[in-house]
Amino acid sequence: MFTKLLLNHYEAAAVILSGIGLANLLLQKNMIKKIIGLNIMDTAAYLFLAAKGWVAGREAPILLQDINGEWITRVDTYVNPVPAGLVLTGIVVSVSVTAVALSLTLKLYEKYGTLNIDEALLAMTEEQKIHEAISEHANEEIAI
Amino acid sequence: MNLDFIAYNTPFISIFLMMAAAIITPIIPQEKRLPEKFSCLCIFINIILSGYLVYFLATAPENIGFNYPVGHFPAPWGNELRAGLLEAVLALIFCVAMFLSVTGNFYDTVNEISARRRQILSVLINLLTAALLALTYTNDIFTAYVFIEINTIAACAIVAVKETGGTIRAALRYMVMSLVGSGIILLSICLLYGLTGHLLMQYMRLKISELVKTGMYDLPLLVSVAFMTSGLAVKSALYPFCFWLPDAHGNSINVSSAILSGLVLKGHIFLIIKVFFRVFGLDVISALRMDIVIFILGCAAIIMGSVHALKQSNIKRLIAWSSVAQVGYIFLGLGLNSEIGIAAACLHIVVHSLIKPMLFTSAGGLSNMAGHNKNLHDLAGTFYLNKSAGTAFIVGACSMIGIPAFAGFASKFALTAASFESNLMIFAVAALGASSLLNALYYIPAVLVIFARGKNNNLEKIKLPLSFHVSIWIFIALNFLIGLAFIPLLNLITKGVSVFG
Amino acid sequence: MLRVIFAGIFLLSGLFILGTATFGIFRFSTMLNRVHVAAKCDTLGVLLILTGLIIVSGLNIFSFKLFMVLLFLWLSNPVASHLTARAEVRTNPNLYDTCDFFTLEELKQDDNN
Amino acid sequence: MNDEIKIIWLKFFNWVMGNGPRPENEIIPPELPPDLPFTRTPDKKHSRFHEITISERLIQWLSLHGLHVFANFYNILSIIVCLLIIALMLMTVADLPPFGDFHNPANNEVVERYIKAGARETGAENIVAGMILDYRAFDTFGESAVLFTGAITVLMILGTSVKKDKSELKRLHLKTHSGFEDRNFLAFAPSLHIYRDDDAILRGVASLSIPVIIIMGCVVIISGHLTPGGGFSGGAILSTALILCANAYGFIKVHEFFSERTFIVSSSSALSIYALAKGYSFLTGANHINSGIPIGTIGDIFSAGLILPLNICVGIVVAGTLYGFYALFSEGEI
Repeated sequence: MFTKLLLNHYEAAAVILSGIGLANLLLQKNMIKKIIGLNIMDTAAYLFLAAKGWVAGREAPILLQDINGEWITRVDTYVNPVPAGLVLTGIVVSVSVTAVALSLTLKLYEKYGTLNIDEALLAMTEEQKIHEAISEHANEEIAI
Repeated sequence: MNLDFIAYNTPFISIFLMMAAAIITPIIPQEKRLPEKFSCLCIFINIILSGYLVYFLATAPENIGFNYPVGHFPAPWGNELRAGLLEAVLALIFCVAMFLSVTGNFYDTVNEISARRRQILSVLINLLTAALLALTYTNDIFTAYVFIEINTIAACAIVAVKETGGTIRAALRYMVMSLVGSGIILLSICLLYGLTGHLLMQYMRLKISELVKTGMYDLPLLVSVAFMTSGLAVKSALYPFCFWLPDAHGNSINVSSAILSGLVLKGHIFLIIKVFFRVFGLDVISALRMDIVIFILGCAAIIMGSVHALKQSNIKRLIAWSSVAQVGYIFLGLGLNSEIGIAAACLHIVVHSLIKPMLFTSAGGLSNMAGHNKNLHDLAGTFYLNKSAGTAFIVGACSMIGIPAFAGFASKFALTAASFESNLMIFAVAALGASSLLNALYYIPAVLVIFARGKNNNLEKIKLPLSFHVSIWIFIALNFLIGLAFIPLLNLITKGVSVFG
Repeated sequence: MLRVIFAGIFLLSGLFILGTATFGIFRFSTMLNRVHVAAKCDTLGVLLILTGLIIVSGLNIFSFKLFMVLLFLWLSNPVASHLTARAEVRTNPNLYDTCDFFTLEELKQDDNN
Repeated sequence: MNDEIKIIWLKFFNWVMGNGPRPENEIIPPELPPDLPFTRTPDKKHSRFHEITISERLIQWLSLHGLHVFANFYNILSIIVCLLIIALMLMTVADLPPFGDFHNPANNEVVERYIKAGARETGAENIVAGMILDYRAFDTFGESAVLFTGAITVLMILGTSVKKDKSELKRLHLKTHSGFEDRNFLAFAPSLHIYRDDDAILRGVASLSIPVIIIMGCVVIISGHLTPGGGFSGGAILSTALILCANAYGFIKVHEFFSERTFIVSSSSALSIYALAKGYSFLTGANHINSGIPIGTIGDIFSAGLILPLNICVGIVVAGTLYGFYALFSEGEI
């Protein structure tokens, strides 16, 4: 197994990276660090895909010309172009997802002054209690 | 198979129409609520198109469905959509439920959010519809990933559309959970691409069945199917991963709750069905023992969702927890791992995506009478103030409990019938029975509360617009239609499932 | 051969300087010290490494591109460090605990004296 | 039980030592509220002879340490889960087809067709551009829609909210950064324009580099079908020019030519053109009609059919969106 892992070292690195991202996501309390963890996970997936696309001894998939100016379209010249396309798509997806998550985090910070989602919950329940107390008070006044 | 132009192009046109509508909506002027009307119009056109497709496929002599190449290049090279009877029925139901929940909560959004946000909300609703239709029709797993992401972002956005601390926190939690799910799905897609070299479902399946025959790559296949399932299960709120759901669905405005509970979850669940059926094949799934895991989780979801719902005092959170239980039913049907079980699960998808928006809409109507108060005991006596919402709530509750002649009975009946053919019959029937009892335990008090006269006699009747009443009554009519005549629908779905693979 | 040796010397010294910079970034405690280290050593290290690469490749379009990269980095790197330091000075409330601070007027007074 | 023994022991001790009958350390019971009715017996918990049961001890202990214990437990559990997942994935990876081998299942007839016939069928010298904008264009259309969704969501969350005044923000900031001095009071409001405008170094460099960046971005977009690059990367480069401009000359300067209205109109219209062009191509392709779009000769700027206009549309959208993200995050408005 170890020799096979050495052979697939790019994929192994990607897998370990994604595990690190997941651990970050589970252990960090700060939302921004959590989002960084998510990005590490995504990036690991792209590394995995890029490693899947590489073929030993071949060129990047942009057409080359031979000496006579003819386009070379032999299969054994270029690496697999599909993962490159998928990674491109994935990067754009991850950019927009990160932006949305960060904007929500910013709003949370503006509301509660904290980046920790549990502290925000505490602040929220306190706020609710105060609100309820005020409304109860108002009800009593009406009853009187 | 002979196809006419409209039926053949319906899958693409319906997705494309919603995407184009979403792109154009930001530059439509905001006066007279034009953006919302425009998006309603587009969804209505989609209803007509999908209805025509269902009619066409149901009456065609050999209804095996068709593949639709998107672009100039045929299957293994380009993207592809697939439309069969099952996809067409689900697309029709999704469009109908979307249309009714948007029109039914038309009045509510005006009170809750600003005009600028309403415009963006209609963009997001268009995008959600497009993503749902794409998830329903797609035949390419990477396209599915892209549209899952659209679905996720738009769903989080419509949670956060009303700006309070609670909604933002709920949206953030939902976002993080969904993003974990997407990351896992992406890893699984990478693994599958590495093993098969294809992204289109039928080619993947050919390759995977070859791999299973040779016995190579057993562990990678197991890991990829487990990752795919758990990623989609996080997004569709299967029991242990469902704790984001009540916050997200309970805090947001009515239209968001209705759409999220009724439709967004279903898109992801249908994708799981698609992956099981079209990418792996049911025999591979049962060889990898995924079905039993899903069955157990489904049973747990049914029981635990109901138990959590018992503790709630907020009516929207109660309905949200009941969604968790209902998702459990669908996974139970899926875990039976037979065509008839999956047909029953699909029937439950149909039933639930009609009932849940109805319940949320009616709950919104009732709480509107009690001064936007969503606490259960504050709703006392609201039935007399808003009779159509009250009726809809009772119908929905009866349906959830599974009383005959209501729609919920149809799917429970089908699930029970399907479980008789499986060796897991005892567990399935026990879970179904227990959950019916629990459903009754938390829905009947809620129904009794809205009848209770007394405490809230000083409430004033608020007149709700016609659109609310019309859509509520259409919901009720559809509910009875399915409940009384579910055999043809079940036949249609069974036919669809038999040609799905 | 001579070219390879020259290039090797340049590359190695560039790597040494970058390594020192990395060490310094971790070693120094305050933000301004770190910015100082990063800015100076990045500029010099990049210069040495790119010069080494230009020597390896000889005079062609590729070395011209490398030269452009060098130009761009020299333009942007100091500005980036400047802005980072500036942001630090403006936003850190505890800055006065760790370093001496002169305003422009005080400096002028010093010159006059 | 403990208290009882202690009290008896103290009494005995005091009696032996001759200190009088009442021990000093006797636990005095808390005074009962005077208005309690006669019938109600005092709560057992407040009695001085009350023995703390194990369950009460557990509850007390949990209320003191429970959160901490739960956090520790959660951390350990999540580390174990992560390690297990990594181990499982490493085993999976060891089973996968070897890295870089051309016999891998991924290198199949699909890739063969993309490489062999890609240039002939799409006209693009860059095989990846031909693949994502012609063979698998539906994915890329979805991807642009994801970007659009993200942009519109961020615009909704940050751009259309009820504005809090800056003093509120300052209060929050002060709460988190206590010990702040008055001397650089204005400085920590990073969203004030005052300090952005006076930086001569940044302005000088910006005036030098912005034209170069814009030219570079346009080249990357326009030659997307010939060289690595394309709409997304070129748009990102263009957006850096906008961001640099906003930083050096202030957001108000950028706002003169790029307002929220411009942003929405430009991205909506660019995406509509994209959608129309691609929709035409998809429909004709699915119905087996010749679309009539010329492919041109490989290697020219004006070649590869729809790829060049699509790249330009995507470039406009990406440039606007990324600048929009930056402006919304730092200013709360475009």
